[in-house]
Order: sequence, then structure tokens, then C-alpha cells
Amino acid sequence: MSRIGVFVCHCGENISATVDVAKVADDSSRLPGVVHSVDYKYMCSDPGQTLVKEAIKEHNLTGVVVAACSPRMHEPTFRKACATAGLNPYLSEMANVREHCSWVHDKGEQTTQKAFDVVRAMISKVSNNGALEPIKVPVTKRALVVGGGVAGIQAALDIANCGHQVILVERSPSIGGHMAQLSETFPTLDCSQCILTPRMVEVAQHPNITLYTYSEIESVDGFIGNFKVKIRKRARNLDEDLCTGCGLCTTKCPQKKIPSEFEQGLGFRPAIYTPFPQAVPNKPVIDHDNCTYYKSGKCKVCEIVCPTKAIRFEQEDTILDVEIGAIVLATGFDIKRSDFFPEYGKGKYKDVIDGLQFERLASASGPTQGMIRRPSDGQIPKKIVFIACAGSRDPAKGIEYCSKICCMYTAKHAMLYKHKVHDGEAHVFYMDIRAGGKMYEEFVRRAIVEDHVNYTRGRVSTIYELDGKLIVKGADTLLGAQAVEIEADMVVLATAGIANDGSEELAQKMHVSYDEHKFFAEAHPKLKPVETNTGGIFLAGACQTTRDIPDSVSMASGAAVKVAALFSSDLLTREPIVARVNRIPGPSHSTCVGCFMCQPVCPYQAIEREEIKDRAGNVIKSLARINEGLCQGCGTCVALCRSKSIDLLGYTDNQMHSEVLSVLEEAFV
Amino acid sequence: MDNLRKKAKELLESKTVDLVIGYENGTNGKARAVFIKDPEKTGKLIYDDRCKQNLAVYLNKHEVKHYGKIAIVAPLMVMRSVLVLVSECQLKPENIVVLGIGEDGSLLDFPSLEVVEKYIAKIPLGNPEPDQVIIDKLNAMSMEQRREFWQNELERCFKCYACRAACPMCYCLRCTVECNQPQWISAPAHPLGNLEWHQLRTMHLTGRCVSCGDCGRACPLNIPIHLLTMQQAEEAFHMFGVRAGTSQKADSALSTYKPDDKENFIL
Amino acid sequence: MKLGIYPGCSLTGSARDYNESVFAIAEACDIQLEQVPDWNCCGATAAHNMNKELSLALPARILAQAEKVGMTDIVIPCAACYSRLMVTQHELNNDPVLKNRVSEIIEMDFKGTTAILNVVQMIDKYVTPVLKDKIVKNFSHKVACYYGCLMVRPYKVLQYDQHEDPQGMDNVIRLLGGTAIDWGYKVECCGAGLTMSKTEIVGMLSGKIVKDATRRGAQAIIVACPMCHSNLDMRRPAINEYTKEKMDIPVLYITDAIGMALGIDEKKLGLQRHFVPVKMAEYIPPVPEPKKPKAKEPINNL
Amino acid sequence: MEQFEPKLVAFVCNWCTYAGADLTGTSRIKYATNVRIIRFPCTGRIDFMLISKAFANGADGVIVSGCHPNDCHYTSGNFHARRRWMSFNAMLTFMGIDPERIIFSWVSAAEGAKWADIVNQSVEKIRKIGPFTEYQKLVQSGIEEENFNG
Amino acid sequence: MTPETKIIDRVALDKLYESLKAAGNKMFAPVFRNEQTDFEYNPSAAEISYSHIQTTQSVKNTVFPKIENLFRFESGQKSVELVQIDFTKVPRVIVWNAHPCDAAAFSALDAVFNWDYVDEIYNARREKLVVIGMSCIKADENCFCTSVDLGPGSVKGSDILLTPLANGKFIAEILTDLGKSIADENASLFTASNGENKEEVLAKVEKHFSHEKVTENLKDGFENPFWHEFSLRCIGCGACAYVCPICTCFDIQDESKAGNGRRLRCWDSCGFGMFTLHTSGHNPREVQSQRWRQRLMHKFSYQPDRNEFIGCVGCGRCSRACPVDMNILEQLVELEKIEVAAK
Repeated sequence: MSRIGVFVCHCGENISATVDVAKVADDSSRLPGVVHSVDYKYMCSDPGQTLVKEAIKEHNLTGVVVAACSPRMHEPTFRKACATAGLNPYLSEMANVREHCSWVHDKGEQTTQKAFDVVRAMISKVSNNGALEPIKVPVTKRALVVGGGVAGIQAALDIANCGHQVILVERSPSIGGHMAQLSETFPTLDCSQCILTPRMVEVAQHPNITLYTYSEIESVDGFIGNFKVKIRKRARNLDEDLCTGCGLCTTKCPQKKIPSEFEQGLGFRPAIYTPFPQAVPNKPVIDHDNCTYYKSGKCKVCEIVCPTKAIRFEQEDTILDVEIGAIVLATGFDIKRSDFFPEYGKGKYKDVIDGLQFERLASASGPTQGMIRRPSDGQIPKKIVFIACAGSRDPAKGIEYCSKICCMYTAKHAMLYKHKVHDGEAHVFYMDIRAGGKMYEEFVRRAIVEDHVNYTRGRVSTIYELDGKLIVKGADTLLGAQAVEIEADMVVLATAGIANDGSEELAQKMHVSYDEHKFFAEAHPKLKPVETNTGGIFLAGACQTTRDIPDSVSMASGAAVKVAALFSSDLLTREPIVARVNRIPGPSHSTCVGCFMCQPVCPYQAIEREEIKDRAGNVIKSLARINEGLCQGCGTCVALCRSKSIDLLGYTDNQMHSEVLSVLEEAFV
Repeated sequence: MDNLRKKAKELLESKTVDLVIGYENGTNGKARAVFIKDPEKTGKLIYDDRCKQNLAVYLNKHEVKHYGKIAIVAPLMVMRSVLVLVSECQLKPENIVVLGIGEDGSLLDFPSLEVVEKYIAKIPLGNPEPDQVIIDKLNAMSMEQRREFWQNELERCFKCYACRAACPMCYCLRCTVECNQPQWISAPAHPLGNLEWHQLRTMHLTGRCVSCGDCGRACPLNIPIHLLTMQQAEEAFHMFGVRAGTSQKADSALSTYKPDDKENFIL
Repeated sequence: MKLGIYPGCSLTGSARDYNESVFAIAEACDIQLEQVPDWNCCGATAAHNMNKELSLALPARILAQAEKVGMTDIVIPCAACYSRLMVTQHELNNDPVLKNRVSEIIEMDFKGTTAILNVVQMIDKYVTPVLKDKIVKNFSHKVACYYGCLMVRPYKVLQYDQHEDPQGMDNVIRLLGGTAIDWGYKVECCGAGLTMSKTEIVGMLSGKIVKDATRRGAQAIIVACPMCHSNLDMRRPAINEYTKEKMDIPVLYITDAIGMALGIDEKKLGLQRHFVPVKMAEYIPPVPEPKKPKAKEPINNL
Repeated sequence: MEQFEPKLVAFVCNWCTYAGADLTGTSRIKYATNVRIIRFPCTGRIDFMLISKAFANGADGVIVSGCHPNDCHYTSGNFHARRRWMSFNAMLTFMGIDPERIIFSWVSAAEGAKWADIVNQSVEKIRKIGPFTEYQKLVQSGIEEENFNG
Repeated sequence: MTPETKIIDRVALDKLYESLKAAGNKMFAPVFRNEQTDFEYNPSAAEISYSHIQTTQSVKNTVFPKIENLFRFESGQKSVELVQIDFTKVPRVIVWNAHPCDAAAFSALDAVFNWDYVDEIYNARREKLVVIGMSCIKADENCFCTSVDLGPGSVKGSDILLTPLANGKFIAEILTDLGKSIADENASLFTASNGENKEEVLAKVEKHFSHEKVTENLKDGFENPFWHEFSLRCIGCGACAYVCPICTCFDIQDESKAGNGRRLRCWDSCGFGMFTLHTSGHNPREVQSQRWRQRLMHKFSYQPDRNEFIGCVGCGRCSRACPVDMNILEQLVELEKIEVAAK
């Protein structure tokens, strides 16, 4: 039989002015299981708490109900008080008789009755409470950052500077990401590489950072604080310790005409290459698909010329097993290419290019040394049309969202063009100019006012080539949808930003949810923008949605703090309000039948498959198991489970059922 | 029918399957389930209009599962039930061979469950016409009339649980009615207990019912309880666009959602 | 091979030539075209501007008629009719309530299971597979394939070809041994129904089309729509008014081109009914010059 | 005749509606005393059988309230709950039990005034409909009959 | 007493029914409704069915209702108080138009409820029970009363047994004192018998098997593979047990609110998987074949052994109610045939 203590608070006069607290305490004392019932002026005060503590000891209480304010206010206070007195804190409950009663009703019998009903319900609930112990999860203090763009670099550096080990994994041969490809950055027009490369070097030299480039995530198991990750380190085909990065091999490689990924196909690279001169690490990789040796078995020029004999043709991929406590996903984004737009030539007009290609054209280290020349014949274009929202905000193209960065970089592109080709004409077709951000609107105005970029509000319906010109047909909606036709030398499409290639597979490996466009999904759109629904996995940068450099960097620092906070103690302590699948004696083992319909319901991927085996090791039953490290205690699986095999500690079926029955026990006045 | 027997025999002879579940001639002109292990006995198999039982119910049965790989004579409702059971991890696709029966009674060749899915995708699904007619009639009644109708019907229930036993989707080891901590459902067969039981059954089958009607046929007291789950099957389709037993994926109506599910009653 | 055909109003009237050439190539390829029994008007532009249910009921009845006699595939040469029937089937198949309502209106059971083919789809499915052996004389001409609006749009409904840069007819021309040019007006508007009320607008819009095709050296414009044909062909005076020069480029139906390659008599194809005489010299495409390495130099070598 | 005072229970989620109701209190907005609030972590936790249990035990009406769509503390609990209620409502309607007695709402932590409105409206609505005698009769019938009288 | 035979015509029979009903007796009579014939309390004479072969449910409801309130309890803060039911208030129930199989079943129930524990409420109800039986002039393929020592005209268990004649009149055999008192109270409704022979009108029910042989075969048949083979089809519902006039398994349920409530006895079935489930998780009857075996063994082996009667009256209801055609007659015939393998 329970031994419950009831403590009714006056809250000064906040409660007692409308509720007859003495009557509530008195009536409660007559309820079955109640052995002690008092009222007091301020329960939350020190003397009030002492009342509770002493009663626990004196009456050997098995449960405590404090009728006072909202549990959202003082539940922790009274739980702590109970704990000090030796009562499990989860054996206390609060009846909200202030916010939900005395403050919202006038003085009267009904108000007192309501207060009593609520107290009675909580007494009933608390008699069904069980003692719970906080869940402790050990934390491996090593972070994994996936993606070596600016967001990944920032997150890795921030975590490393907090004194934690970081593994940074990048899929391409060098870190740097898209930012390394950019010419200048808005709104300051400072050189992108100038600000980025020092950070890249810092990563390479940081004692707490282990860098794996040309590597990918193979698999991820485990949960927050305890991930087990396999990293596939692809063969660079060289001994990285011996290679000095002198670059001799790259100059001697006979294959020279391979379109460069870094140059967006506008320049060439050899088969053994570093993507760009400032690459980190500055060690080449061999591209098997284009290497003469791998194709014909002959050549090995690189091996011959290498002064340190570092080339290893037989090298194979290696799989590294690492234990990780937290993961930051910073895998970035990609853009649609011009071949996505049949109305703009479907990629067949060489002079219709995308934004990244323009960045390379404008970059001093690019294929044209920063001269704006059109790809078809190398001529300097006298008239360029920039089309914003190419694909973005276009449901017909399946991309309803705004890519967010294009308005700004289109303004930048037009401006850079005008700075380089003074007699050139720049036309921008736009839907709306979205220049929200510090100095952003001013930047766009500068393009229009100072650099005389022609902005036309309207869409371009089609582009076709005629006599060496690109005929751009559009409409000017500010002039009554008048048709506009421009004979351009070059067209730059600000194509839609999209989720990076492979993000879906990665999300599935990570058990992270993703949206319809394959961008990773944050845990809460407002309050948990860097968390995912999987505990211990965080997001940084454009893998969540396209965003610009300052946003990516802030987000990366945010994610880094989340990781650092997680690493701040050896054990992760979690509230024991988690779901649990029941276990009963064999041969059933659980009433769970393993239908796993709860699995898709769990927002946290906390429901795992547990296999019960007989002594010979044969699986005799599969049933659901809740990973307490991941479960956040929403209880959706509990309500869904048909066989009532899952229960939510702290809000068990028994507790809720008895609370409902008890609150309705008496006729309301 | 000859094709069916031939195919069943082949499957047993080649040891592709260990057991064939089908229909045979029962007593008093009824058709009933038969379990054949011996290829020589496949001559017992029949298929005609009397074969109404949803044989998928046996796929959950401990003794039947024990045999190993099973071929099942499957008119549409059985096919759909098989898909539901697969999607709910109660049946491994590699352990079942579907001997499909077309709408014209012909044997359909299903090399895999994917082909079953494709077949079902082409067929208009819904409740059997006569049942839907009654459902429509009930829906046309006033709320009060419907309440009276169901009260009179459900009052008679004596909780033999034949409805539960006949349903392939009611495979729980412990049904909620057998849970007494807390006592979710009043166990006695009084009007409240009966109402609670049938509400529970209906809700638990929402999005999972394949409209086979076996619960109603099983009821010894002729209570038309199958209308409840059938109505929910239609509702689930109208509200969520989901029909049970169309794919092997776990995507039933109540374990998934769309952010833009449309309702008109939440304030 | 037996297919249903829905001619609509134009193929029995102003576009008799189109009808003739469709039947001519069908016959040559052993396709029997059978008219949907007791067909009615598709409603065209007028109906959907006035009454939604009517605009759906008219095409639904046509389809129901076809279903009734068990036609599984029907060919619709007119792009406007094609569009209306496709839109109707799409809308009704996605709205069971509306479907029931329309079935009630037409007092017929409408299932929505018919495969609706435009002429190019019919050619793809039933003509091209047998074409190779039947070509008598290559269609050695350089032409501009013009698709207009209704054959490829709205893409959501039709899901046919790549709507911004369709290739269906271009591929057929290549198969016939012809050359299809890349040009800018493939899916532009010809002026359509304004042909009666605002002929000068049709002159301008069609004029741009005709002009672009001409200046790119096309010898003919290939169409698959009676409306496009009549605007580009019959409205030549208005076009010439706009272009300020006499345009004499003929306008052929895609079926005409096939018919010519198959050696079908011009009369049988109805070519004599065209306003602009069908006269084209043979065109042999130049052999591509050997690649000049210089021209291919990357721009970083500039 | 004395005015009928309906009994209502409210099943609310901890993060939005419970907090919203707290705000009603802090803002001192008055509402009818007929409702008893029961706190759940999330609307996703609310078993439909609890609603039936509430009716069987004398409730005349039930309020179910949680976070607005997209605002769920647990991301999707309310979406799952919404499907459950849609199905439950459909079933009750078909069984001839007017789902009007269950009032569903989304009340955020900022909508203290809306909570008061919801309660007042619900109490008025249920007062107008009257006591849930059909259900309560069910509870009493069945056994007496089998016993001796009737 | 020595049985008497009288004649009553249909009009008088209806009058007899109405007058018994009017006298405050609770009448339990078969009515055709919901496409089936089943017993109901107090229908009007006009509603009563005389043309059915068998009702869906048996008449055990009158003495062993599907829910029986055993007592009430009320709890205070410290203790719980029991409130007993006043069994003297049990009304007199007259089962009207029960077939001989149903009438005979009461003696089996009597034995169960008085075997080791004398069940007060059962006996209270039983004492107030009158059975007006009706011989069968029709039977179907599920009927097998003659195989279990009963018959379409069997008088066992009836206070008065009626037998319908071709001329629309009924032979009334007044069999007990209770029957006689009813006949005497309504003497004007009866006429004298002219030696009508009921055997001429009775249904012909073939004897399908020897129950003695079945019982004998079962003695060593516990492990026979027969059970597995025959029960594969069984889906484990309780329909057979619930419609059976002799099945008496029950479950005890407490229902309470705020500490006050009642203890109820509800029907249960040995066919349910949970029926024998132990708290330990062990289930002695783990699979359906064992439960099905229990059902048949109980009726044809254990009860004959313990109470010297067969737990079956051959009414055939279970075969009719079974959703999967578990035909008891078919199985009993098989059971008679099987040769028990020598150990």
C-alpha cells in the first residue's frame, strides 16, 4: 500500500485567495493511501521544502504530491527535495493548482473542488509511479566532421580548439569545398582563397585534427556518445609520408586533357593531380579512369620522375574503424548544371554557363587568369545576361524553394564583369531581389547604381543561338510584361542550389532524416537548427539548405558548441523518461510481436531490432528495443503499439489510466 | 483448378515449399482450409465461389509456421493480407509462395511478391459491393439511428473473439483486451465492454484491414462487425490515400503521416 | 494492328489534308484506324472557358464511347483535341468524385483507362518499328520541326517528350534520312485561335516562326497540328505582311514527310491542298570537317 | 431548473498546450472551472482508448490539444496524433457516437487567451449538447438485466 | 410421478405462453431475428419460432448467464466491505420450446456446478427454472443426438415435453411435478390424448457413432497425431464453447470505480491461447491442437470418467457456429474409427 504525502501550497495568497487550501489538504488526508496531508504558505521556500523532507522521513513516504504552481516551474525543486530526503525524485508529482486553477477561476466551491480533483488525480498517478534512475551514457570524446568545406573546416577547428580530438573526412582530394572555387566573396569582394587557405592550413597543422581526404563514410553504428564509424580511405596511390608535394609528377603526366572538376570543366588537369595549387593536403591522387597505366598497363612516368619514390600503383583502399562521440555533417551542396534547362539549350550552348563556372572565369587563378572570356571561342563577351532563379522557386522544375545565395552572387558576378570589361553590358533577369543581410542590399544597389547593371524583373522563356549570338527572350514584368529580347554573347545561369550528390545515402547511413529535396533535416526548424533527430549528430552549412559563407560558418560554430557541450562530461546524463519494451518470461520473452510499425513512428530512430536467441544461437524471436541513448520520451510509439508492449516511464499506461479515472471520480461541483 | 493442383504438386514435389494451404471440400457443402504436405494429396484442392475464408490467418499460426516454406492459395484478399504480414515483419518474403487466383478464378503466376504488388496496383481496390452498399446506407442514416443500430448489434456480442481469431492482422501474442495493467477494455461482454472491444478492434485495423470480411463471416451471432473495419479502410484511403496490403513496405496509415494531412475539426 | 482514331472537327474539314496523310501512312504500315463511334466535339477552347463540367464531360463522353467498344488505344491527330482528352482523363482519374459526377452527366460509365496517343506517339509506337524496310526514298531535306503549344504542354498532364525542347518529330525526320535543324521557335505560339479575330497577331507570331526557320536554311516546317498548319500555311499573306518579304517555305505534316519517304502519291497525302506549294530541293548535309585541334584548344591556353 | 455543469477532461501536451494553459494563468485570464487538465509529454502519447475511458467514467466532453503542426517538440508526434484522431473521429461517426464531444485543438505556449477560449467554448458546447447519457447508460446496462430484474 | 399425456392445440399453446408470462414468469423462447433463431427473454407469443431446427445459442444463459454478478464491494479508507447478492430474488424462468438436447443439457450443468463446490447462484437459478421442451420433427446433418444416447423425442430434462403433430396440435407429456402444476393451473387449455404416437412424427436422426467406443479410444489417444492434423484449421476462437449448452468455463473479473465495484463471472473458453497461460510464461496447452484435444477429451473422456455422463448432447451448434468448418461430428466419427496404436 502506498504511503503518500500531500503538500498544499498557499503561494502567499496566490492560491489561497481563491482555493480553500485547508479543505483540499483535509479532504486529501482521507483518501486511500494518503498518510500525511498539510498546507503551507510557501512550499517552495526553504522551510516549505523542509516540511516535505521531514515528512518523507517521519512517515516513510512512498510518494509525494505537491499541490502548488505549474510543474514546469518547480518540478525540479521538489524532485531535488525528495532526493535529499532519500525518496526517489520520480516518486513526486505536482498538482497544478495555481496556473491551472487559482489564477484562472474566481473564489468558490468549484475552484476548491477542482483543486481537490487535480490533487486526487495526482495521488492516484503517484501511487503508480516507479522509482527511476537517470540514464548515464559514456561519451567518447572524439568528433567526426564529414565534409571539408568552409563549414566543416570551421566546425573542426572550433571543436579542436576546445581540446577535443577531431577526425575530418573529405571526399575529394583536398579540403576547401566550393569556397575554394570562388573568385571574390560578397558583399566585401575580398578574395575567397585569401581568406580560406589559412584556415585550410590551420586544419592540416592542428594537433587535434586528423584529416582524411579522398575518403568517405562507409558505415555508422551506435548512438550518441558511442558511434562506431568505418571510414573508407581511398587509395591515393602514393606513400603520403614520402610525398613532398613537389608536383613534378603532375607536370610530367602524359594525360593532360582531363576536364578539371575544380575548374568546372573549363580547364584541364592531368591523371595524377591535385585539384588546385593550394590544395590541402598538397599531395596528388591518381585518377584511375584516366591514367594510362591503369588503362593500358604501361607508362608509370610519375613513378619514374618521383624524386622520393612515393608512387604506389598497387595501393588499395583502406577501411578505418574509429570510435566517435559526436558527428557534424557538413557535406555542403551542389548546383544544377545548365543541361537541366532545355529551354536554355540543355547544355548544348557552350556560352550558357552556370554560376560556379563564372566564378572560375572570374578567378585570378582560374583558366583565364581572371579575364572574362567566353568558353566557345575565348572572345571577351560584350554583353552578358545573368538569369537569377534558374530552376529555383519553380515548382515545374520540382524546386519550390529559394536557393537564397543567387541574388547576391548574381549581383557580384555582374559587378565583377563590369569591373573587368568596362564597356560590357550586364543584364540581370530576376524574380525578386532577396538581399537580406548585413550590407547585402547596399551591395546590390551598388551594382545597379554605380556599376550600371541592368536589372529586369521577369523570367527568361527561352534562349537560342543565332549567328553566333545567344538570343535571350524574356519579359519585363515592370513594363506590363513587355517582351524583351537581348542578343547576348554569354549567359550565366544562377542555377538552383541542390543537395549534394550522395546525401541521401549518407543520411541513411547516419539514420538522419532528410527532406523531400534530400537536404538533411534539422531537429526543430526554430529551436534546434543544428541538431538532427538523431542524438549526437549535428549539421553545419549548406547540407541542411543552401546558405552563404557567413551563415555556414556561424552554423558550424554552433554545431561545434553542441559537440563541445556533449563532451563536457564523461557521462551523458539523461532524464529516464524513455520508452521501454516490456519483457516477460519465455517462451514469449515480450508481448511485443515484432511488427516494427513503431519504427517509422519514432522521430529519433531509437527503435532497434533485438533478436532473442536460443542456446544454440538460433534466432527465436525478433522484437523491438528502445535505445535509451536516443529516445526522447515523446511516447508516440506507446500509443501506437497495439499489444501495449511499449510503455513510457514517467507516463506509463497505468499512471495515465489511473489519473484519468481518478480525476473523474467525483461529480464536479 | 487443374492448373492449381498441378502447380501445388510441382511445388511440393520439387520441395520448393513444405506445405500448401488451400481450400478443400468440407462438410455439408462448405469449403474449408486444407493443409497439404503430400504432393499426392493436391487433388483435394479446389477453388470456387464458396472459398471465402482468408487463409492468410494461418500464416500466423505457430503450428503452421513450423512447417517452413508455405505456398498459399490466394485470391485478392489473401494476396493483400500476405503483403500486410510481410510489411509488418510477420512473414518473410522468402518463406511464402503466392498461388494467386485471378478475378476469373484462374491461377496467376507470381514469381515474387513484387509481381503481386504490381498486380494489385492494377486492380481497383475497395470494399465488396454488397458491404459497401450497407455502409453507404448506414452513412446515410442520422447519427442517432446509427448509434441505435450499432448499440443493438454490439449488445448481442458475447466476446467469443471469433472476429479476432479469423483476422490475419490480429496476430498479437497478447491482445489489448487481455492487458489488465491497466484494464484497457472491460472484459465482460456487457454493452460497454463490447463497445470498447469493437472500437479497439476497429482502430487497430484502421489502415491495415484488407476488406476480406472474414470477421463478419466468423461471427456466430451474425453481427456485421466487418462493416466497421471496412468503413475505416475506405476512410483511410480517402483521408490518407493509403490502402492496406498494396506493398511490402511498412507504410500503413497510422504509422506514417503527411505534414499536410487534411482535417476539418482541429481548432 | 487496329487503333481507334478521334478526328475531331478539323480533320473532317479544314485539315482534310492531314486526315488524308494520317490514313495514308497508316495504311502503308498496316494500321487500321477506326473512328470512335458517335463521337462528339472535344469542347476545344470554348468549353473550358465557359463551364468546367462541360469541358470535361465532352471529352469524357468521347473516351467513354471508345471504352464501350473496347478501344484501348486511340490516336488523336489534332493537338488541341489531344490536349483536351488528356487533360480530362488526367483530371478525372485524380478526382473520383468528379469522375462520378461526370459519369452521371454523360450517363455513361467512364473508366479512364484509354491510352491516348498524339500522332507522333502513334508513329513512335507503331510506325517507326516497321519504317526501315518501307522507306522508298530518303526524305533528304533540311527541315524545322515545329511543335507549338498543345502537343507538349502542360507537361504535368501530358508527360510527353521534353517539353521545352521536344525531340519526337526531330527523331522521326532523322530516321527518314532528313536533317532537323536546331532553332529557337520550336514551342513558340503560332497565334492559334486568334487567326479569325486578330489575323495580324497571327501574322506576327507565325511570321517569326517562319522567318527563323527560313534564315536557318530550313526547306520546310514540319508540324503535327492542324491549327499550326493553317496558321503557318494558310495565313501566309498575313505573315508576309509582317516579314515584309515573301516567305515560300512549305509547311508539312510529319505524316506528309513519312508519306513522301514511303513513296506515297502526293495526292493521296493531300499535298495539293496546301496553300504554299510543296517544293523542296534535295539536301545533302555536309560531311563534318575533320576536327581542327586549334579550335578545340582549351581556353586556358588563350 | 439548475444549469447542467458538464465534466470535461483535457488531454494536453507538455510543451505547447500545457505551457499555454500556464500562460493563461500567468495572464490571469478567467475560464470555466469544468475542465481538468491531464499532462502528457506529447499528443502522440495519447491513446485513443483513454478518450473512451474518460467517457466511460463520466466525462461529458474531452479536449485534446497539442502543438501546432510543425511545432511539435518531438517533430512529428502531433502529426501522428492527427492521423489517429482523424481515424478515431471517422470511426465514432460511423458508430453513431457524435465526435462533437471531443474538441481537438492546437494551442501553442503563446496562446494563453486561445486556451481560455477553447475551454469556455467547449464547456458551452457540451452544456448545450447535454450530459453524455447514451454512454453512461451503457456503463450501467448489461449486468442488472442478467441478474434479477428486467 | 407418472407421466401423463395430453393434447394442446396451437391457440391454446399461445394462451398458455401468455398466461405464464402474465403470471410474472420470465419467459425464454426462440425468436427469428437477424437471420438466425435464438432465445430471447419475454418475446410475445406471436414472435416465437416453432419452425427452426436449431437455435444459435443454447439455453445455458438462464442458469449460467454470460455475465453473472457474484457480489459487490465498497471500499473505505482502510477496509473493503462485501455486499452479497440476495439470491432469493432470482425470478422464475420458463424455458419455452427447448429442444430435447437443450433440456437434457441441464443435468450436465447441474453436475458441474455441484461437483466439488455447490454453486449458490447457479442452484438458485436452477431451482426456479422450468423447462417446456419441444420434440424435433426436423433435424439436419449437424444433429447427432441419437449418437449420445438422446433423441429427437427424448424427455430428459423437460418438465413438459411437447411434440407437434401433423394436424397442428401438440402432444404434451407432463413429466414432472412442476410440469404437472403448470398443466393443472391451465387445465382448460389441454384436452385428453387419443393415443397419438409421437414416434411417428419425430425426426429421423441417424446414429453416427458409438460414444462408448470414442471414449475408449480416447483413453490412450492423448498423444495421437490426429489432434494436430484435425486442429490445423482451428483458429482458436471461442464460438464453439460459447454456443455449447454444456461448456461451463468461466473467468472472474472485478470491475470497479473509485474503489467500489462488483465481481463478475464471465464465459471463457478452453480454446483461447491465454486460457492456461501461467504467470511464469509457461503454457501447458501451448498450441491449438492441445486446446482442441482438451475440448473433445473433456466432453468424451474426462466427464464420462468423472461424472458418468458425456459432455455433449449432439445439438451440433458448435459445428454450425464454427467459422472454419471444424465439424465435431466428422471428428467423432473419425475418432471412433481410429485404432489406438499399441504402446
